[in-house]
Amino acid sequence: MLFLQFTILSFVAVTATAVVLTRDPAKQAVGISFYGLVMALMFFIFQAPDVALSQIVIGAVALPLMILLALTKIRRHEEEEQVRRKEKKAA
Amino acid sequence: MKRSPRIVFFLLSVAGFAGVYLWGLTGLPAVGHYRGPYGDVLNQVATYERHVTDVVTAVNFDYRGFDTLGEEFILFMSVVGGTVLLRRQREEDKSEHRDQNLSDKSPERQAPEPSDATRVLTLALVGPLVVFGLYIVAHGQLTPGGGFQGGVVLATAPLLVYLAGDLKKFKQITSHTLVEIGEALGAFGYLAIGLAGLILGGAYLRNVAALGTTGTITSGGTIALIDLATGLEVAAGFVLLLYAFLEQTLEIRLRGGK
Amino acid sequence: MSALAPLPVVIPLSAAAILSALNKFLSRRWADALAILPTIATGLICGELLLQARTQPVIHWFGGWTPRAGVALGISFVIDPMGAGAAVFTSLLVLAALVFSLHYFETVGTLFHVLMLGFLGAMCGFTLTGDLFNLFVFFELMSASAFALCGYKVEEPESMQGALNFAITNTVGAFLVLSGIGLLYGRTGALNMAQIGRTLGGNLDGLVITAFVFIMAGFFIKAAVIPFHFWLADAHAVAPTPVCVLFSGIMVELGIYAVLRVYWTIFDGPFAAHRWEIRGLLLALGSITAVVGAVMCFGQRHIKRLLAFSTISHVGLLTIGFGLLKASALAGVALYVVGHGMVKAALFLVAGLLLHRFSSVDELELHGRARELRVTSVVFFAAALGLASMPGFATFRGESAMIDAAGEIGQGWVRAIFFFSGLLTAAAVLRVWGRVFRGMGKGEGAETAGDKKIKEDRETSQPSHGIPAAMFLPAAVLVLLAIATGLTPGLKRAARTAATVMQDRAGYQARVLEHAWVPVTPAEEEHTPMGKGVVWSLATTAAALGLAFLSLSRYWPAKHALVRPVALTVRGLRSIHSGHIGDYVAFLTFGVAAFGVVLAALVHLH
Amino acid sequence: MSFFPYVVAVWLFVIGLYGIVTSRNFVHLVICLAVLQSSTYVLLLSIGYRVGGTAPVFAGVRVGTPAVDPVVQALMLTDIVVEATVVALLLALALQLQKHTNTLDPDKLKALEG
Repeated sequence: MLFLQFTILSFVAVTATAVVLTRDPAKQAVGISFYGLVMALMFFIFQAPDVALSQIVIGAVALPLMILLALTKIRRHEEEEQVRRKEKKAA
Repeated sequence: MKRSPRIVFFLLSVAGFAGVYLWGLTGLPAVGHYRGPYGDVLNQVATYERHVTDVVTAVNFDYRGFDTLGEEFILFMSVVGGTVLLRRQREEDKSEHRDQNLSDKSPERQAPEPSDATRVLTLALVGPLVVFGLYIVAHGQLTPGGGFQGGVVLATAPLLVYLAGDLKKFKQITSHTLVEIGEALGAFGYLAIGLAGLILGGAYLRNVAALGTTGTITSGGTIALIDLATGLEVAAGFVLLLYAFLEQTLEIRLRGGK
Repeated sequence: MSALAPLPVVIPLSAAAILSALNKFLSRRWADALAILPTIATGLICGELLLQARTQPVIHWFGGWTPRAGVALGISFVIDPMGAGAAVFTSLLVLAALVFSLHYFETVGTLFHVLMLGFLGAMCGFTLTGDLFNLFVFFELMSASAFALCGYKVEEPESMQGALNFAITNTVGAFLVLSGIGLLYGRTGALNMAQIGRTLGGNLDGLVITAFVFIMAGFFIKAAVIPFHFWLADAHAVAPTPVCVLFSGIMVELGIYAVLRVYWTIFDGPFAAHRWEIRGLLLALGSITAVVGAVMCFGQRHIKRLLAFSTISHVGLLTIGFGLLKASALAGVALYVVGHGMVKAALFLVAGLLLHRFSSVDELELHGRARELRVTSVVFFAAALGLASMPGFATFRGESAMIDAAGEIGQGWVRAIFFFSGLLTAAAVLRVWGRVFRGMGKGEGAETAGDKKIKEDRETSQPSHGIPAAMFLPAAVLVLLAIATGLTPGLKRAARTAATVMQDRAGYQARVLEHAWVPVTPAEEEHTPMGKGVVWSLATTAAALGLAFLSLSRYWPAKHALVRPVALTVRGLRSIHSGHIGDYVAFLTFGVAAFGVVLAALVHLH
Repeated sequence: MSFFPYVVAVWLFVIGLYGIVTSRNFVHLVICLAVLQSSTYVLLLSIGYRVGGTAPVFAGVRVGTPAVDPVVQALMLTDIVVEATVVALLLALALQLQKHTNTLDPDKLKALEG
């Protein structure tokens, strides 16, 4: 048990660092989803099943979803902007 | 500040910050040696006093139920805030009009058509998901879970419909006005249950319902009721929140500059 | 147990839920009514609670879970005169903001009202609660509504950036507070403030110091004390006017309120032997904040941003008042908050009027354009005098109480800080008055103020030539109220009683944990000679007027060799306010670290 | 083991702050803020933990069995909701910012200087 706790905590720290150091938000969204799962596992190991359940539905599903949706919108807007710029150049 | 001086300044500061924080933490009991008394007292009395088996739910919806009321409204205000911040603006409304002439099938408006297998599979998952969500909501006072967790699960069900590519159905089941009313009803329900306690019992959120038999689905008195109200609020709230983001990606298309 | 106690939170939140459900079906007028009536009701109930609390603080245990053997099982509202007074004042300002916005935002339905009501409920809960985690919850509820309100004008990119800066710094602050709460909970196993205070007793160690630093820093971010203040000017510059009224008038001050509440219920015990260090730190922080805020204020030309920096300066004065750690100074803080909140709200409302009428809040652009607004001009001028703490305003009473308290403990030098802050902030506002309402000085193209210009769009749907009464009245009434509270006899005494109750830790604990009846002893009548204070205050006002006129005249030495160092300093200060979130968070980290290290060193040396 | 979880909590706070300060993209920054918040989860979780304690759910377990603290778990539930809502609001703000300025890089925004 002790070993398990130690491992999961180290894993949390490493995953968090990786998420922060990933500079591409699209990859980060996947990272934060995975991080959410790791956190949920940690809650479970530390006898907090209620929190683990919340963390799974929020941290691993709802949050990454919102981030992905926002990113989709942002990317689309960027593409449009580029098209517009090209059109302007052409004209 | 320029980038590199900022980072140097920050690194120096954060070293001090970490030092102060670690110094403070040395004053805590070693991990694994929680000393109480708050949690221990509640672990002892909650089951007898409130006929629930999940003490966390009892803390959430009764002993510290007022916190959770505040928490519900944090969600509520964020949903309102998200709707306000992502609202359509004037120029977008205009482009929307123009867009309506285009068919829904125009490639830029829709994600690639999902295959039939994906569609069937995702739609088949909706049913179990809803049942699962309701189960989690209803058993909040007995086992881990409750209105909050179940509510989020329920909120993801309409998303599956969307993923299956059924945009029309998705819009039908997420009638904006109805979901909004549902959310408000859930939030108001919580407040009203509290008021019932104030009027009938003299203290806000005091239990005024029959406690029932410990271990059954109707046990817990107001806890079960608040649980349901929370489930409604959270499910509707997250649908609205996700919908606000979805709407941004789906429909609002800036066509300025032409 | 009073059945009224939960209502200041329940009424606004219920109204918010109902309004949001009926969002699509209500006409605008009904929505206004459904927002304004609950606000009035909330104010009245808070007033009744204030009356009840004068003899004995009102305590309400949610769920009926009264403490057992000194262990609090549930959450309590502990309503003492100070908290109830803050809640009354909050309702008043929200009412003013709602009346002002009757002509606002014609297009967006009722969601603005929903957010305002949520904000009101959150602030009331924040002032009344006796539970540390509950305080955090209402802090977050306040933030959630405030972030959305701040970014309300989504068409303006500045607005989004300002709201982002505000939201990010304040969220980091919230996590600092939560970490501090965690530390205290790990030590005491309690979340009720009375119980935490009792369990901690007088023990001081690293954990208590760290928890103190985290919680203080977190709330100082909300209160915009330097170096945590950066978000405030950005947020004020971009938020809609009615929201600015609430931000400057009460939300920022609630940061100070929280610090006071937590200090006097929890940390006063452990730090009892180290008051000297706490005092030194707080006086230093407050003085820096007051001076820098005042200097920055004088250098602005965007009127809302100018008023925002003035708020920072005045928060510095409030921090000084807190740092004196005396009941009479605390009473001064309360009076000053009321007076300042009213005149500052009035100033923001007039700025909103200018925006409504002339589509600009830029001092130079507006040069001479508001000449025909005679009555508005009088209101603005009077509010500016209130900002200078002229005798007759509540600000004067608050200021003189704080300065007298400082003199009693040999810290008379703080008078200089008060003078400086009052001088520069009032002069800046009077300069705006002279330029905009009287057409003095030069207009666009002049180089007197900074070269900064933030575009701001109109907030109302159509330009109008008259000024609607609903937009003008709140400002006028608030200024009159600031004078009325400045002249009402007995108010100072009531404030001192409230301050004594707030500082009485043993009484607080007995009332909350043992349900003991500890009657409030009213403060004695006090006869302090007013002469010196009045003279000083009149001198400040006169000097502010002089400085304002000088800055508008052609004798203003903008390029003289002697002022070059001053100009350089100001430019340095301005360059720190970069609008860059990375800078802000770096300074925030620095602030927490420095606060912690310095306090730890001082405590150890002593 | 007795101190390690606390160190992890400090690390998460520090790395989150680092991400925020050095961020070149507001979406990235928001995610870093979420990481920073997880520091408070780890702190609260380790404060309420008890070696050998069961979860505070007494279905099939006798009342009186040593259990971990239910209060911190309730606090964490609140905390998680706060996380979700704050992230939602910040993302909405960032989205609108990008719409008008075509950038999400704090280094490229100059509107609020001075």
